Amino acid sequence: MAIASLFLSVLVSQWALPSIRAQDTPNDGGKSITIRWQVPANLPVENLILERREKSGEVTVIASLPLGETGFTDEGVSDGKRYQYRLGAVSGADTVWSEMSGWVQSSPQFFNWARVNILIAMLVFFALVIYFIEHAKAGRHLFVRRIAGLDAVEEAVGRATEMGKPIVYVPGLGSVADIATIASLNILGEVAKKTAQYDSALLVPNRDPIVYTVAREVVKEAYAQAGRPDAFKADNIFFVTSEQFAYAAAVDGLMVREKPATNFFLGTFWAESLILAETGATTGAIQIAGTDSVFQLPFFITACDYTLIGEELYAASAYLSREPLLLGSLKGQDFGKLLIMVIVIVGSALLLLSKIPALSFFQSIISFFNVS
Amino acid sequence: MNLLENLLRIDRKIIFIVMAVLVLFPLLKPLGLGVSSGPRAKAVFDAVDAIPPGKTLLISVDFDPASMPELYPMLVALMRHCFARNVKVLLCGLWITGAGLADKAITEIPPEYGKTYGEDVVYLGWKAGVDAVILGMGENIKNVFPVDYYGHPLDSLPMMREVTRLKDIPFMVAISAGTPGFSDWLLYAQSRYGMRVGAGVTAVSAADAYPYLQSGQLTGLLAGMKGAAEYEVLVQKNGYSKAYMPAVAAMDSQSLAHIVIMVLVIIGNLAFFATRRKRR
Amino acid sequence: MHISTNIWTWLAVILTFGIFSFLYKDNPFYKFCEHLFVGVSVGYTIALTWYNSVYPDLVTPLFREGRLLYIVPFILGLCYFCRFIPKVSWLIRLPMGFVLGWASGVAIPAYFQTNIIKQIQGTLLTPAIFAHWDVFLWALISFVGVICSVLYFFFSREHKGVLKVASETGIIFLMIGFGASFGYTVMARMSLLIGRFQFLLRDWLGLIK
Amino acid sequence: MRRTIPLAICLGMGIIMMAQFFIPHPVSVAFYDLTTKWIRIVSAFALVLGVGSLILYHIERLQRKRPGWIYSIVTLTALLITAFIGLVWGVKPGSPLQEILFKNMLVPLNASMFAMLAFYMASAAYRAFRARTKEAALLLIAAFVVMLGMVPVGAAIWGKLPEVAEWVLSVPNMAAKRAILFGVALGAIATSLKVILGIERGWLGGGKG
Repeated sequence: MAIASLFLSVLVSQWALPSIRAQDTPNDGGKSITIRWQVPANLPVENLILERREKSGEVTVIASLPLGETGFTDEGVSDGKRYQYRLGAVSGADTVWSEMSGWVQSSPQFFNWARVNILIAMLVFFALVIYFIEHAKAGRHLFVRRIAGLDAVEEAVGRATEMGKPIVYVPGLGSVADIATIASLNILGEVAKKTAQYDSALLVPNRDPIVYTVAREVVKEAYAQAGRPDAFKADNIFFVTSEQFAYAAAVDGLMVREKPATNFFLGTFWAESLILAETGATTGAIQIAGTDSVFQLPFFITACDYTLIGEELYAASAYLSREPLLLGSLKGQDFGKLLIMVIVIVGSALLLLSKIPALSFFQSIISFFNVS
Repeated sequence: MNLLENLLRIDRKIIFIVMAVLVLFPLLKPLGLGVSSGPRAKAVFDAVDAIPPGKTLLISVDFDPASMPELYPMLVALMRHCFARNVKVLLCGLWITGAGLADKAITEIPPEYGKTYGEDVVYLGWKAGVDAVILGMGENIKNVFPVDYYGHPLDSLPMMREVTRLKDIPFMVAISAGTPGFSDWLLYAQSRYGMRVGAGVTAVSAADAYPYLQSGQLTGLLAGMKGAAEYEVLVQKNGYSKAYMPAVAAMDSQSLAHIVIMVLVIIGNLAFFATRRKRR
Repeated sequence: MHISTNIWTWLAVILTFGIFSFLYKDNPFYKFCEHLFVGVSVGYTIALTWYNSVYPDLVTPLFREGRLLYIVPFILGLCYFCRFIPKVSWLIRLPMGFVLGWASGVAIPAYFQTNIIKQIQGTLLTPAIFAHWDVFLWALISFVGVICSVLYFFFSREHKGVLKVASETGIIFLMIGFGASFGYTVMARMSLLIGRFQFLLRDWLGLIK
Repeated sequence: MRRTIPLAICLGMGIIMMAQFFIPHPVSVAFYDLTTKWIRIVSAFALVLGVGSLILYHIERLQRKRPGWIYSIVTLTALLITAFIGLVWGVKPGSPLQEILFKNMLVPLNASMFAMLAFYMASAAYRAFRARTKEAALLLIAAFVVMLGMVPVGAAIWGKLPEVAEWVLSVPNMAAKRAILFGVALGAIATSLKVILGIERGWLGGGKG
């Protein structure tokens, strides 16, 4: 028996043996072992079979695979038991076996290292947002540039007061849970202060009962701050209906009847934005729109004189209200964007440099952004 | 120049009538303008074509009656493509209004290819809780859908024996009219379970899908009725179906409607600039 | 041409014209259809939620199989009813806190993974761009486009000097992006109208296949 | 007490679920499975909020005889009848809920509501979409290119047009949409973080006190 195996091993040694390596599958919940192997090119092989041996000596063939495969994940194992693997290169009747792999044991991990890039990104961005919110709460000055849209708002209100015509302010169709609605109500306060000074009519039709009550308080407060509490007319701020298209039709009727000099559409909008903007445009009024509803922006941009695009609406309300929560998260997001830009620029530069053989190790940067 | 001025004051209802006539006419008398094909629809077709017979294509039916004209033909064309190649089809849904539409497809399409429910096609039904549903299906479909839409326990369906979780499914197409939709399948199914995702979307959100195509997250895109028509043509050209193609038939009206919109915008702007120059 | 004899199809046709009557002007027929729509859709949601969620996910495990652990979500869910009982209406915050906390906790990592890190990877320029002149040019234009468009939404510094040039380039990309969405939205709206006409011509009047 | 407990639940769930994302251990996966089942139950109950406030709104409009109160009767009866039919005769295909209420009422009403927009698109195209600013002009040009690229007529005008439209979509449009994606993702993450940490307490306002 010994001679035969000696003879076989001599014969086999001319052909290099397939090499095999088994390890506990990383970053997983256990019960899984990953096996990798290389089959030497000169070895005649039709297909591969993978054998598993347990401590008790029991041997089972767990997989037969086509030639091209270079790995297999064995998920039929239980944690805590030890296993050995070997790969057989089958061609015709005989099989060339690889060395037996070392003993390996599967176990669950407590941290998924493949997601460490997400953890870093999370911690960095959290630090930014919290830092700026605390900064704002402590009352320290946080610079936010004046949005060009605010000049357009001022101009439009000035035009209405000169012509002595009313202003229609639509705070959007969203609820108080929408950030855009809150931003719109902040800007409404600012517009109301101006109409209070020049005593021109400010009409605010609402679609959401809660937004209606908040809007009325905002305007009343603004008139008081402008020193004209008497000029405040409560019934200029009114609830119309909660049905989307009925609301749009009612506001259209209002714009055609009152012939306002300026229309404001600031807040959350859906498909009815088209109906509002079109009728407003045909009455010849100056129209200022602003929404984070990306789908409606194309219509507002072409139908209105000025449009606050997405986050510009938030920036405008943060600029006006100086409210710490708004300012803090706006600044945090600003620096988050800056960080992304720096990563993209520096990352690209290094990756392009990796074309130079000496610096080719930079190529691994791209894999840092893999997600699994 | 008062011609342009009263051009501007045309009553809205006249434009409505012009629109209605131009859309209705080609439906009655097809003009046969045909459909130009693009790379994005071909990418979805090739991915479905690559699914080996016996394996399963997952389709998430996340749309409603309003978006049926654009998205329902996609569902039908995808099912015909699979059945013609003996690929099994598994339907599920994140939209409550998708339930009735998936059921309509299940009753109409499988009989065309002699496919039986439970062996070649299963509809799991609709479930609330978007991320919970997708992540639950990743671990074990039975956790989320103990019974299918028709009340059969999953174990009683032969097809569901070898499809227990998302990893057993080589490719999926999320047909979505908004949120929840394909972005949720990317957010939860792809990032956690490595699911290969194609998308069929209404034209409104088609342009927003391009960042996901470029980053390789999305494998192909069917964009609106044109995407549906392109897929119908691909399925027919490859001999997988000879059935009537509703999306292709409607593309004539689309073409006319597009031309009308462009002409209206041009005239509107000419009149606008003419009167503005006069007023200055 | 054979007009449908199914009264339900006729009902669908009447409702379709009811909604379209809004094009002429807002009228009682339209108001009736719109309110009917709100009522039917909410009623439909109630029935489907019971049969597809509440019954199989809660009633079966808790009451039929007696798995008592399901009492916790059951009680949390019941708290939503307190919204309409003034004295204890604050209890609604318990399920809301549970759902909001869970959803935010699940969303944050997923957002980073899919919308930020993966998109950064997609934006990075790799040596692969040198493969062909147009691959190189388009990659460069996209790269500049992403950076300038993001800088347009940068609010912490006045848009002067380099930042002004960047944001003016950014707005060009944004406008092209909105133009693309505009084009597709036209097709979307038309598809819906074509769908309605197909219903009227085929299912109602039987004029087309 | 009425605020700290919900905030504590929200904070706890948020942090646990964020941590769970990074822990592949079976215990963490089992916890995840359990909470996803609970969330599905609780979010099904949340429907109570939407339906409850809708019913209250219409009942109040009925009692106060506000303008259009008769239409509230339509909504309320439609809601009750649909829910009743759905709950009694089931939601399975072929049930009256699906065959009549869904197929012949919900579908035509929903589809017609959106189909109507195609008409408004046409009138707005004529009366409102103006190249009044540089940006709006650029938007309209991009829209024209994309629209022509989609319909065979475009290819007839110039063979390369579909390719140009595809380029507009996959280069400038992609860059702009990716920039918007970054902004929206950071905004959503910041908001979710503020909710978890109890900085953003708007949702607490749901109940009294």
